[in-house]
Amino acid sequence: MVDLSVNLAGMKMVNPVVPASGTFGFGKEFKDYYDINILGSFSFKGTTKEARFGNPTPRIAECKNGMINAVGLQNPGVHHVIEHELPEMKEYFHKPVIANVSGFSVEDYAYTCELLDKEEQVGILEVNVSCPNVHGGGMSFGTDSKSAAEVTKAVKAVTTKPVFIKLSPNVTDIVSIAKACEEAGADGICLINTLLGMRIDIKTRKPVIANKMGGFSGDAVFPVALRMVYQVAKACNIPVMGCGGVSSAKDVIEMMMAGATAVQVGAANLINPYASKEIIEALPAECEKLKIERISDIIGVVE
Amino acid sequence: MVDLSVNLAGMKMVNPVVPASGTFGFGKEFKDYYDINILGSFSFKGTTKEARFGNPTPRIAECKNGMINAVGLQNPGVHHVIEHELPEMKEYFHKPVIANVSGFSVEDYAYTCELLDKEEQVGILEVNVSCPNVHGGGMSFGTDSKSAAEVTKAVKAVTTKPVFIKLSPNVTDIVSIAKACEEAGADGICLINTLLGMRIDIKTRKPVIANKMGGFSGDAVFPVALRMVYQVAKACNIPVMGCGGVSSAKDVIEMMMAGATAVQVGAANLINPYASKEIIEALPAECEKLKIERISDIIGVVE
Amino acid sequence: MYKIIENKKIARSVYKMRLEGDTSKITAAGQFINIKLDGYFLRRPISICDYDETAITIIYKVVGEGTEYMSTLTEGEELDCLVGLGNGYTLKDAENPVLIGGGVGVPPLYNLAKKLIEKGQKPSVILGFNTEDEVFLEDEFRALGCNTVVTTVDGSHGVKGFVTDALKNIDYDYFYTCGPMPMFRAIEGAATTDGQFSFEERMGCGFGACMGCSCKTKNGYKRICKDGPVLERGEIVW
Amino acid sequence: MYKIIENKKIARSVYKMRLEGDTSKITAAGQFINIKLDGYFLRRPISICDYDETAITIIYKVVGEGTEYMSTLTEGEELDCLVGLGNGYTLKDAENPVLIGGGVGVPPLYNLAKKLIEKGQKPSVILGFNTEDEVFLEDEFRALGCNTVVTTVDGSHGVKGFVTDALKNIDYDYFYTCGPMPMFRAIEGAATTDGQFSFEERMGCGFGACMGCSCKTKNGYKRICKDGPVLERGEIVW
Ligand SMILES: Cc1cc2nc3c(=O)[nH]c(=O)nc-3n(C[C@H](O)[C@H](O)[C@H](O)COP(=O)(O)OP(=O)(O)OC[C@H]3O[C@@H](n4cnc5c(N)ncnc54)[C@H](O)[C@@H]3O)c2cc1C
Ligand SMILES: Cc1cc2nc3c(=O)[nH]c(=O)nc-3n(C[C@H](O)[C@H](O)[C@H](O)COP(=O)(O)OP(=O)(O)OC[C@H]3O[C@@H](n4cnc5c(N)ncnc54)[C@H](O)[C@@H]3O)c2cc1C
Ligand SMILES: Cc1cc2nc3c(=O)[nH]c(=O)nc-3n(C[C@H](O)[C@H](O)[C@H](O)COP(=O)(O)O)c2cc1C
Ligand SMILES: Cc1cc2nc3c(=O)[nH]c(=O)nc-3n(C[C@H](O)[C@H](O)[C@H](O)COP(=O)(O)O)c2cc1C
Ligand code: FES
Ligand code: FES
Repeated sequence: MVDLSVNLAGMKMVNPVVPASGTFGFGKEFKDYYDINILGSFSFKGTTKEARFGNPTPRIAECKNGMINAVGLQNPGVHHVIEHELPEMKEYFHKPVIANVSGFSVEDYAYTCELLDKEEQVGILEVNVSCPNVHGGGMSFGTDSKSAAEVTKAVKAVTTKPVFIKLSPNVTDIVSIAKACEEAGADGICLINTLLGMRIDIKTRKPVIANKMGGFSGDAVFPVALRMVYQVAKACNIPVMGCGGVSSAKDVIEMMMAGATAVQVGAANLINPYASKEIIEALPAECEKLKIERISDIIGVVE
Repeated sequence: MVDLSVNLAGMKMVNPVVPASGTFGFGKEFKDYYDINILGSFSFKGTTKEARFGNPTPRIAECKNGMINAVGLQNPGVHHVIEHELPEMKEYFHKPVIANVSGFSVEDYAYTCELLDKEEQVGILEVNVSCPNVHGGGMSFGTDSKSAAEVTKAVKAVTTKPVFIKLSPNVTDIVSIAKACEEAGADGICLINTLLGMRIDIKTRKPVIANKMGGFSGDAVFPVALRMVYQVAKACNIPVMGCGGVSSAKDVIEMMMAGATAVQVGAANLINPYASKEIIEALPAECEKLKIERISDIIGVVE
Repeated sequence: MYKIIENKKIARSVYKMRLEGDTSKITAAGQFINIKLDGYFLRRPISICDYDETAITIIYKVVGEGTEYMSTLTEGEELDCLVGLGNGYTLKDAENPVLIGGGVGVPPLYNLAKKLIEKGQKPSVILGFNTEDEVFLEDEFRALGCNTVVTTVDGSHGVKGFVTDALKNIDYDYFYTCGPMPMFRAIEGAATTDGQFSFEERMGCGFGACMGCSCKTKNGYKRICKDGPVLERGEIVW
Repeated sequence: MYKIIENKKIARSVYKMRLEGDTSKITAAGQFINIKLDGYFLRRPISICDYDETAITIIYKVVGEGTEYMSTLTEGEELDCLVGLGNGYTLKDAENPVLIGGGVGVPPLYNLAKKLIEKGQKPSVILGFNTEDEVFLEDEFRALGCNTVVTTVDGSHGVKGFVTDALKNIDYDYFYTCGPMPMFRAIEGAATTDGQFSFEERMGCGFGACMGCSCKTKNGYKRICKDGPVLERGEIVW
């Protein structure tokens, strides 16, 4: 029997598989396909202080082995999440969940995190400083060490739960930003969010996405994600949640060998609602083939 | 009859298709597959002051819809290129060629460009400030506006031919770097070079690439390349050569609509030696379907 | 997996495909399936035209690479489909509903017509196309016993003009429609009763998870894929 | 395009595939083909085991995803292959050359043996495997009339030990080899004559364009795919 359990900054998980924020809603749509309690945990849809409709449609474009989204953080707002989504989620998900939080100012982040920190269902706060789809906000916090650190400090000041900072890959030097977050007190780093990408409809001569550009993710981005996970895991002493292009048990293993303690599955859930389930089910056999007895043994084994 | 010709900073080309540096050698290997004079032009293998063996092998890794290379600028050095490669090339390629140049110091770049500038076969100098595969050199010039501008100035001071600066996509703000090059006198921008990526062999628990990380390119990177071409073409007044993930006539058209005056084809040539030929042959029909009479009309048509 | 048991051209660029497999998740006319195609990342949403215990019929138009690829598939090949997605049409109590379809908006109305007839209603049908060689399903609707009017923009078949030109001459107490946005706007301008519209939007997932397909309605935000594709006339923000 | 006319298992994890198509580009034994597989970006290089005017035989071992996929292909399917790549072995004038193959290094030696025999030479053959169920081509080499010795590490078939254990007992005036690096090192230590080694390296293109497969030799840098895969003993930098 392969031991798939991992300990993510104190949160014990039966396996390292975590559906990524924005690709799993609040879990509701997936529970009709399978019992989502088999998951290590999941990260719920990016939540902000106020409700948001997000960007105009079309918000989705297809790419080779990937997709672009410009949802723009559509969410019902933190109060609605606490009053409705979390109580409802209790009925079908019986584990600590990861709360993904976004904001447009340092105060926003602190406000939303402080409220979610009080919810017993929340195991980890995942602070998204990297959403490329919101103007004048989000993105900039994650592309600059100073603001990333500032957000980290502000959130740490009002919370007791482990805080993971979710970083943007659209940067020159991911390591210095991750380190700045670590120094500011972050308990972990999650990466990557989406790459900024674009597609044009050559028939209409217009961008496919109403917002022109959007976040590119899916299988295609895996090598970039893996590289950043590797760089950050080597440079920092806090755990890393790997994310980006993961769609198989092998990808999970590769990401963990690069240094990830847990691995998020994003776009793969959208094109195959069973993706996370199938990955979890395939993990024991893949581990056996590779003579891995405890999956936690392989975290960061690559020199 | 669709008119495929474009004028790239004064260099007239019968079509916008240009095999990318490092994926076409000096053209020799491809002339056995087809008459390479059908090309708009091609960019030859990155040339440095001294000969280089490059990095240890393995230098190649496979990715979903793409590949990683860490060749590390293997080339025979500029003197050998001038004395042997160019005279030999004259026999089988009868058009101005694009000379791709790399260096490890500002002086290196100037030295190599000054020599190549004297070669009548060279139509454009493409200055690669973005190779991710060489330690302590290349990369850093392209990830910082100041050094990119410095290289541009140094090269412009010793050359009379159009100078294109080839930029790295591994940056936070591609626009400011491109603008710095424009202000420093660049005649055009070429982008993108490879994304920094990594793969791990989960059986041996080692990076697939001896150098650990390498340059990720191929179909997968197209949306990132397209986005950067769009951003830079909108922000600058000099022509852009688009590159990254192009493998079909439709991709060429999409890249041109985003703002590219010419379009480079890289990794696609490696997996299909006829790729550039097939693209050129497919262009007229694709243009007709889209009611494009002159391909130059679509450059940057997307708002 | 769903096995292709038929895939044939039925009009210009339009194909009919029959897929054998589990249909138990289908609960209403106007729902759609979401098809995974080899080499394409996102699934392709296509309305259910008709279904029985063992197979689903869809009708699709070749408009891009994915549907082009679909048209090359042959009998016996298998497709990974998510089935029974979306709300579908809500059957209203009306005597003489009219079903108005434009182009590849026509297919979902076929199973709807059957269901309305089962309920004892007498649906009329208006099918709008650009030109003669695009027309499909006309005979099938007539075979159901529906009063069926075809309009073509160039007058090459049936009534010359738009569906709204035909609508003027029909007695109806409710409408159901599916088709392109310009047709919807014309219907919104012309229709004299309540009705339901079935919308299209670019989709990430098709089952409500990604918020890729949201739209604003008078009843708040709705996901076209899950809370739609069918919206009631009264809730739509035009 | 090359049509698969045979694809069958011939030893543990080892398959023989025959591909029908143009073989006119093949100029020497020891050349390879480079195969494009659906869903994989880079081509897979596989040695030509044998060929005639109309078909190529390859023998491959399932070691990863690409070869796993290849093993599932069936007769009639087509593969996009670049054919006749690499230098191949140079036929030397020798009376009694020995061909030494290890594992899936064995295949290219088969056509080489044929060519040497055509030239009137009497090649001996040593085939090294780990264990009995991995052995292949033994009968075929014997059928050519070659003195053929099989070694297995565990002694389950033929001589127990390594190819170099068998080499001691053979009279030879030249050698040709293909196999894994540890075997090469052993041969380099044991062989008493000149010879040729066929190397493997991860490849980007397989036809000399990318410099992905370079190695240093005493005669300068060489590309395994174009200037190799066969190198002369004397030029190799170990
Ligand atoms: C609920 C619903 C039901 C539909 N029913 C039918 C039907 O019964 N028959 C039919 O012919 N078509 C139908 N469509 C439209 C059909 O989904 C598109 O024509 C198809 O996805 C185009 O795919 P493509 O690869 O050929 O085009 P491409 O343009 O190459 O596709 C690129 C991407 O855009 C998406 N896309 C393109 N056009 C549309 C569109 N109109 N709506 C949504 N996404 C689009 C594709 O799914 C894909 O993700 C329906 C759409 C929706 C949303
Ligand atoms: C000139 C040459 C001739 C060869 N001849 C044969 C032969 O006759 N029979 C045979 O069974 N094998 C042969 N090989 C090895 C064969 O190419 C690999 O086993 C095969 O590419 C593995 O592919 P995969 O997808 O199963 O493995 P994966 O590990 O999934 O492949 C990942 C990538 O690594 C490359 N790769 C993996 N192993 C090797 C290797 N050993 N050499 C080069 N590239 C590799 C693959 O081509 C692919 O690009 C030869 C290799 C070379 C270079
Ligand atoms: C439709 C969609 C919506 C997303 N929304 C969020 C979000 O709200 N918050 C967030 O931190 N990341 C969001 N992401 C990013 C993912 O969580 C993940 O970081 C990214 O998609 C890379 O993983 P993947 O390649 O597996 O998709 C979203 C991604 C997609 C595709
Ligand atoms: C094997 C290989 C070698 C390369 N060598 C060079 C080089 O010498 N100089 C350079 O400017 N770019 C080099 N590149 C980058 C390409 O020119 C191109 O910018 C990049 O691969 C993106 O295009 P693609 O996705 O079409 O491959 C190399 C790329 C590959 C795959
Ligand atoms: S397409 Fe994902 S929510 Fe509708
Ligand atoms: S693999 Fe490209 S040069 Fe050898």
